[in-house]
Amino acid sequence: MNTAAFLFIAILTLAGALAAAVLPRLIHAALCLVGAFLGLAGFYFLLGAEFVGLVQVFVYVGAVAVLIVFTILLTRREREKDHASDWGGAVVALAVFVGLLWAIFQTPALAVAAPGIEPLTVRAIGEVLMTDYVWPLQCVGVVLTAALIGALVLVMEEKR
Amino acid sequence: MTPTLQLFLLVSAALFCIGLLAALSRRHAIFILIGIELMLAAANLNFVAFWRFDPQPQAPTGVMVAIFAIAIAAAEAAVGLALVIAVYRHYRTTNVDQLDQLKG
Amino acid sequence: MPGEFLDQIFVGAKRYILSFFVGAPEWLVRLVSSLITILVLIHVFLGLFALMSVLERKILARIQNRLGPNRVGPFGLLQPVADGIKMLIKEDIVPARADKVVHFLAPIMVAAPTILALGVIPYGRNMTPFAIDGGILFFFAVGSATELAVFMAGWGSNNKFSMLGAMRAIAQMVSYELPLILSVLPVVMIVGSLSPDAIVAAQSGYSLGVIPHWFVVTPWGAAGFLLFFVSGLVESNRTPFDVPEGESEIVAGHMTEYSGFKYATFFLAEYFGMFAISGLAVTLFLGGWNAPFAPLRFIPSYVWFFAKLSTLLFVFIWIRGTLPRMRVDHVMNFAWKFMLPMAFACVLAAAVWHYQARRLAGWLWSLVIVVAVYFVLSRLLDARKKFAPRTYRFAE
Amino acid sequence: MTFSLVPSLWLIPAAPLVVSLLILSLKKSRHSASAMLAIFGQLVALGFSAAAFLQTLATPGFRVVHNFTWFSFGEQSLRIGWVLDPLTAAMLIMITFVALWIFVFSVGYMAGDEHFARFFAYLSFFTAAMLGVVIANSLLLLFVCWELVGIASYLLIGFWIHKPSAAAAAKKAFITTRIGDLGFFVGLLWLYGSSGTLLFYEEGRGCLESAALLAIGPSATAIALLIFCGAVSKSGQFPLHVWLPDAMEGPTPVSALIHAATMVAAGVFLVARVYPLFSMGGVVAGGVDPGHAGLSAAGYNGVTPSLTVVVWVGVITALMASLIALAQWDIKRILAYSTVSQLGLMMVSLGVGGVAVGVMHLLAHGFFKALLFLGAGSVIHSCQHEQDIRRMGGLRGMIPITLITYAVGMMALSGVPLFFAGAWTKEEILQATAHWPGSRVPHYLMMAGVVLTALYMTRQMIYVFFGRRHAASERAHESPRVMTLPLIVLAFCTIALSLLLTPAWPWLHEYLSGARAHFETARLIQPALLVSFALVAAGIGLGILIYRNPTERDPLEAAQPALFRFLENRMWLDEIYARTVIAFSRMAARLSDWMDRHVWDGLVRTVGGIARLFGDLNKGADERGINAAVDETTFGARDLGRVISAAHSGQVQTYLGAVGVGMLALLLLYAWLG
Amino acid sequence: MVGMITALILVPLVGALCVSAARPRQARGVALGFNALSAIIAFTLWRNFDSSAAGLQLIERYAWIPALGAEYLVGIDGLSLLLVLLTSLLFPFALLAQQGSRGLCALMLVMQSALYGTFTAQNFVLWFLFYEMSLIPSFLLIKLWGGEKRAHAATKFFLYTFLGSVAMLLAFLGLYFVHGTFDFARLAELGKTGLLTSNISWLAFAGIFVGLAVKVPLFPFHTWLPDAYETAPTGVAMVLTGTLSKMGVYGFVRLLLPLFPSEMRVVGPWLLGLAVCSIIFASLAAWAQTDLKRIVAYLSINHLGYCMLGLFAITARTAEPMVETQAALSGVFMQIFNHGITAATLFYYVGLLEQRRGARGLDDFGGLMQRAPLLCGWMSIAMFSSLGLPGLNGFVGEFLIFKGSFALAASFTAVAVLGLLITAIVFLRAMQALFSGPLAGSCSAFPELRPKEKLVLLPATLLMFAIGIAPQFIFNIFNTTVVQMAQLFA
Repeated sequence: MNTAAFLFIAILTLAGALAAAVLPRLIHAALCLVGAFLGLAGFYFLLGAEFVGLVQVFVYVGAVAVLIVFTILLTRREREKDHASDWGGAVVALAVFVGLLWAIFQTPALAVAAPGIEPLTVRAIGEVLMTDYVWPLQCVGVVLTAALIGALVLVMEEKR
Repeated sequence: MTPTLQLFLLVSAALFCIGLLAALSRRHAIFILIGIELMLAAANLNFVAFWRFDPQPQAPTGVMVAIFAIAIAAAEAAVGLALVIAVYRHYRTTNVDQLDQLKG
Repeated sequence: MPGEFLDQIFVGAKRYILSFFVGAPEWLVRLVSSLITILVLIHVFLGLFALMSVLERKILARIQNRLGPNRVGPFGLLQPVADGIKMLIKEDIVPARADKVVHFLAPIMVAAPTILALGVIPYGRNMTPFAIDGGILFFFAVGSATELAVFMAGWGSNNKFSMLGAMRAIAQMVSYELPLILSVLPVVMIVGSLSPDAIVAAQSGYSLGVIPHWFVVTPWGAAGFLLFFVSGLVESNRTPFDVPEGESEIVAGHMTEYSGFKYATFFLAEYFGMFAISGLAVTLFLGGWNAPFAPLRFIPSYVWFFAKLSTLLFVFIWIRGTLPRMRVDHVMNFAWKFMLPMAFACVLAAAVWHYQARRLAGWLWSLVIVVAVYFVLSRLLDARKKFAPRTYRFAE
Repeated sequence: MTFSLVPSLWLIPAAPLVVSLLILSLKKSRHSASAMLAIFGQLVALGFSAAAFLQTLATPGFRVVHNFTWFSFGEQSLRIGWVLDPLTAAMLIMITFVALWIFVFSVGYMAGDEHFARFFAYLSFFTAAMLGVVIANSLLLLFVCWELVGIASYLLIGFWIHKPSAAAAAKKAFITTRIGDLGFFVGLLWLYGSSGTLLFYEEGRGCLESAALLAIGPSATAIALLIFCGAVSKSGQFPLHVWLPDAMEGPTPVSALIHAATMVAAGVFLVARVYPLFSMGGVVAGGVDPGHAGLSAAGYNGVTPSLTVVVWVGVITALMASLIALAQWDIKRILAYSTVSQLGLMMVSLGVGGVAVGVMHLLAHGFFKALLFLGAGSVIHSCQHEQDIRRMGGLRGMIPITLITYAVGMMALSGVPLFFAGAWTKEEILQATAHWPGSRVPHYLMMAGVVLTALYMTRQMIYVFFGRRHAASERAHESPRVMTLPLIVLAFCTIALSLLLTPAWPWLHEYLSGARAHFETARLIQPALLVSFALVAAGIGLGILIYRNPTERDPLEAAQPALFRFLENRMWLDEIYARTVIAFSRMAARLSDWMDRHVWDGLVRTVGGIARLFGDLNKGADERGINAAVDETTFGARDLGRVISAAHSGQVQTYLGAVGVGMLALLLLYAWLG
Repeated sequence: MVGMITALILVPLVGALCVSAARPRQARGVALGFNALSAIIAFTLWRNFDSSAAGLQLIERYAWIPALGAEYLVGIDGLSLLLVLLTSLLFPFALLAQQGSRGLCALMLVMQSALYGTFTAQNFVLWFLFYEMSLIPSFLLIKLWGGEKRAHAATKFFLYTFLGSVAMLLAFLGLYFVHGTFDFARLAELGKTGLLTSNISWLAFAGIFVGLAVKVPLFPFHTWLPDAYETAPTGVAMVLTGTLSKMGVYGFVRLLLPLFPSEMRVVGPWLLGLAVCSIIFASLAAWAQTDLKRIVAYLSINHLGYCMLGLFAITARTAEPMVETQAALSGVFMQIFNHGITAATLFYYVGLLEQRRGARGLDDFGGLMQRAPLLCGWMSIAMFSSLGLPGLNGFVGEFLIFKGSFALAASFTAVAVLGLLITAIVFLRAMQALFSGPLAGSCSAFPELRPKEKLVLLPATLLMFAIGIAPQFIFNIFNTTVVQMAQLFA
């Protein structure tokens, strides 16, 4: 596994995420979020989960990001800038980060290198999905349908 | 030196806290959603990383969970954004500070 | 086989170049290999782009009973060179109130995914630039990034027309992405793989030596191909679905505020998108690089591929010269009310075809399903019965 | 003859039944079609009956049964079937033949009625049911058809449904007969329980055959009497005869059918059918095996308790009805009471052992009573539906055919000798009663009855056809051909039948009792015969003497007003019933209702009230004691809630922050735990 | 075919949900659709039912609350199947009787489900659950859609039957604490040797008896019935009389008789007396009514009295020939079915009259025969069927009941026969008042039977004739069960 690649991707991801969290302009934040997502997809590639990476790009970049910018467009009227102002939130977040760091460094078994594994093919995933995970799959289908309908109902204009 | 699990976890933790930061400190509803998406992504990264670094990798459980989580997150985003639009239509604002009708 | 050498000439050439790197570290070999592939790919398609731009103008002119460009070079074939020079030396105008970063990034973001998408298409035997296991998924994953780029263009320009165009573009692209992917689904289902190579391999046989096993010769495949092609038209914003850049309404849509090389990049991205979609259509439905008849197999595979690709591109141009622009609400209605159900019907028909052992009976049954659904849908959507009131969602 | 008609005997009732349904499904206005259909149905039935009859002629004592399972329940099965024997065959012929002509008559009589088609449907149904009674080889099947007869009579008596009196009469008929039917039903249950079968004949295993009869043993008397209840009600015997005169509310052809061929005959037929049961139990004299008694009981002198009851009921009925008939003014009512009295006569005959004679009288009566009723119908028709004989009079020249045929009927009924069917049978009944070992009293009373019959029939004839004309008879005219033709045919048959009934050649008698007939002139001249002739002559003569000048006020009334009123009002029987039985039942009904509303429901309400009282007590305690404490607690809780609710800012980020703090807390916990 | 009974129970419930979601105007259609579905399942059950085999069939058994000995145990024998079929027949009929709102249709479907459950459950807990489940919709149906005095009637109905249920529940809890099982079959097995010691046994017996007697109802526990039926809307009244009252009879056959044979024997004569009282007093009371619905209601008590007569006659005597027991049992089962059909049809007719005239007193009508002969004719058929005219369905059952019980308890039966007479009087009186005589002024515009109504009534009428003439197909359902039960009671 390539350390250079890892570093590059980690910087891309974290920078994108941080930008998404603190940039005053919503639209910039959303676009930076896309960068963070792309970085995450890179992580997945790096970890050998190509399929997840592709799905990540497909879903987040192709769908969620588009949804977000669309929503921004539709609710844009007010003010476009939003400066981060609540230091309390930042403090909590920082505290959690420190806590997590402490927990991660506290655990010794984590400093392991990746074992060599067979590449995970799409076919393997498909087979597991259709056998062991067929019920979750169906449930997710139902959830997605419900979400689709729910979202439609929510944004449907009230009849006058 | 190759990246260890610890590194991935660090990235994940950072990602999570950035998400938390976004969700806590911003006033615009969409930022909160962005923060939540980031936190979910961090969790996903954890799943996949743990799967990859499992000493005896067998069934791709972590991958599966990640895939399902992505699907659910997409649904969550759709509904959440729809809510934002609905709220905006009704209150003409997306500032969550002003959306406090539910206070006790 | 006499054609073997000719067929594998490019592969052999690459191998020959790589043979100089024997002994080099592996990552270097891979890097060089990739670089070679990328360079060749980009240049081939840039050439094709140039050719295409002039040919389009010529063909359109022919359709409109004109001559078209004929001043620069023989038959005007050097016209793209002139155009290129013009584009490069034009002033790059950035609006004062534009979101500069976004405005700058948008053309790049538009072009990059289309080039990426070209990377997974098998252009000939052993000529897949990047043979990813989930190639089809990759194609659509990167393809979906285009929408975001279009949005960036619209937003970054800070222009009313740009924004409207971008919103229209996103709306119709999102809508047609569903039928696009769903019409691919039967193929993936039947082949059982997301790999383009496997899909091409699955279409390699012949019945009676003359009928190729292309999916387009099955009823579901034919219907799916049409759906795919129509969706592809929309995805690449081509007539009759060019509402996002309809010059009579909103100047040039999201490209309004671009000029010079940035504009050329958009132009390039559009053509590359067309190539990618057509290439995928060829791969999925038209048998990829396979020859149409068994005896014609001696002709190199990439020739066949590009022949088919050219045919499709010609159809693109032909349609542009023939059909008027559609109304925006019709475009959307068409996606949700016709394309989507038809795509589902194709999935069903493919399943029936498969479970009837892919014989004649299955063929007929799937024909029945497709035709029946078509008739039902067309009856239900018969526009002659009632004129729906116009609603312009994104032109308030 | 190898071909047996018996399995398809069901076709005989089925024909009119099907016809009835067909007519009901026709349009209301298809008058002629429905009439044709009905008559066709009768013709079919008659044809089959004739075929069946011919089959029974082949061997004396012919009896073939056809049994089958109706349904099976548990491990048992309920079997029903039909039987063909002389009794059945003779009845079939009589019913179908008489009914046929009544149908024909109705075509004229009912012409112009709005519900013409429905009338024929009902008539057909009526005959179908009666034919079912006749062919039944199972007491159950007989009961079923018996009830159907009842329902058909209900429909027909109440045919003119807009007349409240008709509706009341129909109801009365149905309920009165149902009272008897209950007895019948219980008898049937008892018989079924004790013999295990309801089939009459089944190769020695039927309930009328010796094995079963022996099994029944002493309870046979009770069973027979219970079954007799049914016969009493259907055949209008005292004390359940009250419905029969009221049944005159129906159209005249209905009366004819009820009184001649179908309903009332059913009772007598029933007794004749289950006669072995009656001859069982008590003293069996003469040593005749009851199982094979059949109808060969002429001169059979067994006196059983049940038969004694039959005799006395018959005697009372006959005499009472004759007396009442003497004081009636309605032309049909007189005939109705004459029917009652004749039925009583038949019962007596059966009771004293003259089964064949009784049945013969039934057959003969069927013919001439139909004739009389149709004649009366013709008279009524010609007098614009006037029924009071006081308003008629002097019709003799105006409706000659009716007069002649009516006279034939009247003479047959009165028992004018030699050429009229009734005479021979009546004489034989008298003879049978004379030989009854039980008592001589019935014999004498029957002789009185004969005189009375002749008397009231003479009275009627004189009032109707002779004397001065009245308002109703002024514009009288002869009925159309379609009505007179049946009269002529029936009159002819009445006379012809007498040939079959003469003692000289007792063909019918022997046929019924399963023996060969021999011609023997000597039997024509017997002292008893002369006595009965004399009685008839006395009756008629007396009648002519008394009623030679018909007046508004009956001569009898003039002589004995109280007695006359007593008779005219039918011995106050209806009133007595109304004051006693009916009033009592009404009261019981009201009492039940009252009990229901007040006593039983009151109990429930009391219980409920007590419960509510407890509830109220509880409520008081709650409000004063517990509630106050609870209130205080809740107020406290509410105030506390106000304080705490301040934490619920409604701001989603506050909550989210709390989640983050929670995570921190978890981490700390994790750290603390190591 | 496993799962069919469960499907049968669930389909109406799902239907109720769908109906609640449907548009008000389509509610009845949807409900009827689900009725059709459950009817199809019921008839499939019939097809799969082996009528020659004794015992329960198509059993489904799952563990439910093992700690309570409660398991999900459903199955059918002939009796259950008969009642399931009856329920399937009656509900569409009842729904067609009125324009039902959404809530009404949904509640009816819930009730249908409960009835299916009651008739198929073979474990007391499950049975009791369904038994009570039927109570709530019927209460609501009367309370919400009833006529005047509906609150009163509904409350009375509810409290009455509920108290009965409580008594029964207590009794069964007692049984459970002693024997540790709720399974009908096992309890019946134990019942042969006496379930409990004497005094407690009597208490348990009384509890169950009261619970069931209220439901049937048996004199003198019947006073809720006329009020409830009077106020209930037509369709509900049809269901109440057609199927709900059968739950009581069913309970007697399934619970009381097998579980307490010795107690039944001791009190048998008294119970016979009660049954006879039911028959006589109810019919007399019906005579005194002027409200058509009340008349039919009282006659319902009367007809169920015949069922009770047959049942008690069986248990009152021992060592009688099996013939009579079988006859009586067959008669009771037949009567259950017949009464369901006939009484429901009568209520339907009363509903029709009320709908046309706006009133339902005997005096409010007159001379209908002149305006609506078909209506009168068809209604007469139902009435004659109810008064036990041979050739129609009522006769077959009553004949067998009387046949069996006459041999077993002659004197009681002989008195009970009077009921037949009084019933006849009641009906003829009604017919006279309604159909004959001069046309009442208020009925001058009385409409004739409409084709749609004819279509609704035709199956019921045909069924009456079919059972009256060739009843074998009904007997086939339960013949084996009858034999088996007769042995059990012997």
